[in-house]
Amino acid sequence: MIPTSHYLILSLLLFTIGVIGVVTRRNVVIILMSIELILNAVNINLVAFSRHLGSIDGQAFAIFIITDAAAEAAVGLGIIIAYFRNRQTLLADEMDLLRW
Amino acid sequence: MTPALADAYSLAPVITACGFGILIIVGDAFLPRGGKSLLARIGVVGALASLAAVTLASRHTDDAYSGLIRTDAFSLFLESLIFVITVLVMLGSYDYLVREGLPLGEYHALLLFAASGMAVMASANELLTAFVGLEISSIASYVLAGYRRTASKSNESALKYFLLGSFATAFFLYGAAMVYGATGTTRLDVLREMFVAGRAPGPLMLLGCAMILVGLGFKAAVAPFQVWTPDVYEGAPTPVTALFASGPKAAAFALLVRILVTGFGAANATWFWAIWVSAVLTMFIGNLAALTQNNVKRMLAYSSIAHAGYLLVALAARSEIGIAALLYYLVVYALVTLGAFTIITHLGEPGERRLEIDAYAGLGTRQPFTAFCMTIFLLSLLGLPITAGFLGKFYIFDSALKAQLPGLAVMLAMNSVIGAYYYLRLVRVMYFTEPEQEWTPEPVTAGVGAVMFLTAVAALGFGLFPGPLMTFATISAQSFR
Amino acid sequence: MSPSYLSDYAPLLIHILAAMIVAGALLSLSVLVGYRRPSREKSEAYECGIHPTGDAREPFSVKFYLVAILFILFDVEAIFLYPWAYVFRDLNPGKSLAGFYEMLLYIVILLAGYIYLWRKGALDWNR
Amino acid sequence: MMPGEYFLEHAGWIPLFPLVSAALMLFLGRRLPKFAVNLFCVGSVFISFVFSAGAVYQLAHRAAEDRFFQKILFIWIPAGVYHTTAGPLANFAADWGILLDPLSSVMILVVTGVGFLIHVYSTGYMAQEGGYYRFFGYLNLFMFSMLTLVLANNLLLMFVGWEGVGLCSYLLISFYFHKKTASDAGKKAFIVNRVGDTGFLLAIFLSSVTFGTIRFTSRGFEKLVDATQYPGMLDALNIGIASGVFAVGMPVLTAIALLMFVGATGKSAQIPLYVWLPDAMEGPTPVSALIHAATMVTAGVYMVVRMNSLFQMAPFAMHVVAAIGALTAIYAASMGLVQTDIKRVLAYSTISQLGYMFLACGVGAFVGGVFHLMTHAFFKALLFLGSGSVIHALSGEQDMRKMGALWSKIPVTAKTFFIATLAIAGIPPFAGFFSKDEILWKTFSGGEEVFYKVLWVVGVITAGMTAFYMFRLVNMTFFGTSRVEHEVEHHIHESPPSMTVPLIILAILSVVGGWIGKPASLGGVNHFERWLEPVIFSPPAALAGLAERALPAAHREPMEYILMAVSVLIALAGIWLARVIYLQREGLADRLAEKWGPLYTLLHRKYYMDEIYDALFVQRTKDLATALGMFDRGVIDGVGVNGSGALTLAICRISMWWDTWIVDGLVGLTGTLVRLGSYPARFVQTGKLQSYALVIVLGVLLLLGYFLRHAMGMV
Repeated sequence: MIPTSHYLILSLLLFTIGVIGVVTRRNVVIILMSIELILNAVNINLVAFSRHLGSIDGQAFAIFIITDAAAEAAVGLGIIIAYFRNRQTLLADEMDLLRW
Repeated sequence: MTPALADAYSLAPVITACGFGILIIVGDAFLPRGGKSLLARIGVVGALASLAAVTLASRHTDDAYSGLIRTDAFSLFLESLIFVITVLVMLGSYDYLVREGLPLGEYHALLLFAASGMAVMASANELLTAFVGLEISSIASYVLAGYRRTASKSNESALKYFLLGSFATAFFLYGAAMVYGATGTTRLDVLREMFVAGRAPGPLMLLGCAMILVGLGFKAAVAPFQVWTPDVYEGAPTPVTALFASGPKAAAFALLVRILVTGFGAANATWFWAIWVSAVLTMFIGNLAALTQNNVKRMLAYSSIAHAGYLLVALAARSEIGIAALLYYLVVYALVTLGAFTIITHLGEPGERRLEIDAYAGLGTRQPFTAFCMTIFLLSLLGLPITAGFLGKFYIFDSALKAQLPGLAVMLAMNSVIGAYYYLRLVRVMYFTEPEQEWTPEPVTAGVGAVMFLTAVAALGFGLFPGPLMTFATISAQSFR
Repeated sequence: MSPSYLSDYAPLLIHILAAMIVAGALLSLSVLVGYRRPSREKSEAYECGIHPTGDAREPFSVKFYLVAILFILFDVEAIFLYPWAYVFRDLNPGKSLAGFYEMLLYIVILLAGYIYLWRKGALDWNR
Repeated sequence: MMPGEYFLEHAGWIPLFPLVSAALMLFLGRRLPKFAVNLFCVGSVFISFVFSAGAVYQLAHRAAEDRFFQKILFIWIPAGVYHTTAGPLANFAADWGILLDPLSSVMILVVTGVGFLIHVYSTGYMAQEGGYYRFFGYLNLFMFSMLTLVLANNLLLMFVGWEGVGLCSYLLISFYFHKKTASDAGKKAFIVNRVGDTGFLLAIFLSSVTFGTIRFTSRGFEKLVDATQYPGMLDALNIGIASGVFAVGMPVLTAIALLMFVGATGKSAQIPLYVWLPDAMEGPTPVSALIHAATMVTAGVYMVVRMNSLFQMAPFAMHVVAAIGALTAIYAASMGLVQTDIKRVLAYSTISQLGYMFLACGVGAFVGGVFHLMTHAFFKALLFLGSGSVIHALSGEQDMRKMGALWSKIPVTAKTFFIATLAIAGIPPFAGFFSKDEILWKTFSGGEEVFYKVLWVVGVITAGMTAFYMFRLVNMTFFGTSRVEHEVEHHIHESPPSMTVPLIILAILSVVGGWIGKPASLGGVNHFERWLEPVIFSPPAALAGLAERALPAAHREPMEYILMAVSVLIALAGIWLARVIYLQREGLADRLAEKWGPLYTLLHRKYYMDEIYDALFVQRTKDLATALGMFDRGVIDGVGVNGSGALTLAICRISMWWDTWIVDGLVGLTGTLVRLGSYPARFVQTGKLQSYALVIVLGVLLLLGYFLRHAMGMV
């Protein structure tokens, strides 16, 4: 049986990759994907804890997160498309109409 | 009363709001193009009905849904505030939507959904429920921020809000998962029981608490997670900004209080300094940045950051009077800010052209009522006596002093001095400067006028007769005993 | 590895065998009976309407995204049906159907969203 | 309640008349004819005066120890029971209530009486100005606030009045708002005052936690009311002294007293917050007379006297008050010596006289302070109104170098002005003599230490300087040769009766006003001292070290006469010097100015204080704000954009990921870190999504680090 700590380390790695992705990638779609990666890290955590503690709550939590991720992706892509139509770019660093 | 019905009672405001939201969505699908204004009316009725449903919820003040939801004076207080805000935002935005040619149906449905999410946040007694509420309100907010689909600024605002918002939510979730792993529960009252017996919270639990603070701090726009605020507030359609500055902030603070006091009460020595530092940073950043701002909308966005700092001071007091002061200030601040943003909406003109401070020159003679209301709002934000803002600051100040936090109290006072500069600047421009170009503001319509009048009355009324509101706030604060 | 352990999988094995037989029979039947007029399009691998070769990063219509997202949304919402089915009996103690009606309400809410999409023309490919 | 106390019963109405009238003016004023404005505004103040006089008369008919009347109109802020770290605190509340006692009696009579005269005067003075109704609306609003301030029965309500008068002062100073100097002066006054207000506010909060109440006293309620239900700070102090909780010189008491004094320095223009008052002269002259001479600026003195119990418990604070008072007195007087703007001379004179009042309070002569407050209100209001009349006659000229020989041309103004000048110079038997002499005597006899003798010397020198600059003003304005510009000369005219009658009444008061405080040594009975006696706190006998100040009468008489003679002689010397320099020896003034060039310039430029304040505070705050913007545009855009350009050229083969990291990440990171250290505000708002994400991540790391450290400490 795989020890819980392995899952947690995997989750932490995914989480870190996600955070680095958000901070460094220029394309907003990829930033969005990085955020989804973090959410999946959370899911792994929850399911691992759920198994470790022998309680089902964590899995229920994970299901809600999956749904939420889908909803976020839907809304996010909608917003990104609207943005692209006006600005013809998807690069995060060209987004600076609003500042100071 | 069957258990299921009792549960439904305690969520009555949320159910009502969602029901009306769905009704609007379906109605929008079938109504002809010319008949959409009916939807706006349904929206207002829905928000009022949800407000009325708060009284239904008050009949069942207890845990509901096996402890996921908790209805108590605190949640009722915030639900009332949230739906009052919703009604006012709806009243203030009809003319704007017509002027900008934006669809009415989705807007009102989204407002109701957002409000129901905030209401869930106000009564959540468990981290998953809190998360669901947070996301319902957030996702609706993302869409609302980008509601002017053809305006680049609005797109950018929505995109920034969306990406950073879901980023912050992810931290919240990671924290919740850690807390779950550390304790095996996500229920706040169970957490509290668990640590009553003198068990010290372990590192995993504390790290979870820190991560949760990130998510909530983002929503509440406190330093260092306030970075998104000015951009998003500036770019979003002004009535939506009015909502952002009042509703979600109230809900976020509600959740912050509930989670920190109930769930992590045992760790208060730990989070206290985080809140302390954040309060100081938030106040100073907000006020200093507002000093040189020429865009009124953005200036008030910075100002809203500063006010979040004041609210944190009340939270740092960690006492019942602190929470009561926080609630009182929340009401006053939310209504006053709402009023101010409504005036900005009203004066914005098509395409939101009129946002610079110079555009307000001569308002005092051209539309005295509007200028008068704006002055009241600004003076209340500044905290001049007789206005409600003064008493709000007074209560917070008082709670900070009584909690032996003279440092925070002094910094609060310093910040209200800094605030005087930019609030009065706008007052001065309105009354004492002549505009470079002649202009006539659009006449005040019934909806906008009603919002201005009601919020101005609140700003003065709560200042002169704070008794009832303060009593309600004090009772609400006792929910955490 | 007791025999009983393997015997648990016996129905599965039978199922697989039956499926293979039916599929094989149908395929060979079509080879034996059907007409054949091969063309270039027909002989290529079937990829849901996308050219199977060439640059993968070729832009395609944003409508695909829309439909894909709608699909994901409704698909993911169905996830709640699984845990619901798992605890169905506990949700309906005695003769009451409370759990059933709750899920019904959930489906109705999804339906409202579907109606909205449909009336707004989100499903209309030619728009 | 005794029968026939109608006016006392309705003392709560006194502030309301001006309020109603103010509301009428501000909402409907534009449509009202001028005579209606006069009727309402002047009438309402007159009714207030009648009610005040009636109430004080009825109060005076009570026995000396019963001269308190307190009434709670409604509970304003009920706070109920508070649980704090300090333990539960029962029934803390701030009410909207009035307290009429001998001290507030004096104040309301001065405020409504002098206020009424100035209102009458304004109908003449402002007759030709635009915004007539607005002016009177603000003026009435001011009267309301000032009366609320002096009648308040608790600190918070007093603070409401305190802020209210500040607001009205701001509005009235910038009344000529199209003039930039005027609106700047208004802003300056408001902001400087806010600094003081912060101190006052802190004092209020500190009092509330220390005493558990912010009501002044529990005395004066109707017999039916259970006074123990409404504890006052005085009661708390007495109980605390009896039980040994409070002792003389306790740090918390000193802190409260000092913070209150900070508030007082703002409102009453003392060092270091005096800078707004001279600029406040940009307002119309009646405003200067009412607000910046007779009433509002004395609010600080009133507050200190009102809190005299607290100050007496904090000897160190008393010393500070006395020292600041004396310093301000001589400092402001020295600047008054060389000013050429007639109103500015009077402004510095006001600051100087306010310093006298604080000096009195600081040496424990609270009665003397209030006495001087009253007489000063008479003669200084008269001086301002007189100067207004002069300015009016000269079609707006304020420069004394363009005046002269006006004595016979505007006789009423000149004569009344001369009387006021004698009064302020301290020549017997004018009002100023008695009050000033009392202060000087009390200062000298305040204690055996050198401190008090030094204060006395400063006071006497100031008296001489006062006499000098006032007679310099009179000589330059009314005597000598005319330097009036030619086209103005033809239009010189005496003011209308609406202006001269108030001058005459004030002149009479400036003469006889001091007689009610005639000291025993001059064969009088000091009615004023007797009247105010009940409000002056006498510490319980247990507190040694405070009571010994009162020397037996027999010893002090010879000394008192000598000191009296000295101060009169000094005043006469000042007058003589002014006469020599400005009347008899033509050109001597200029020669002196030349000879003492640097000193003259220093005084003339007001010790460069405005410049120093500007450089120290105003510019720095502005710099901070602009620097944030500059830094963003300059350094971040400069280094960020150009630097990244250069880097990209140099290492163009490195992947896009790296590039982004350098441009937005690393530069952003270092930039962010630098700015984090330097500028706390707009710096992060680069508009770049990922710098925001970076800030959030940094915040997360900080938070995690902190929590982890804590967690490790706990485990």
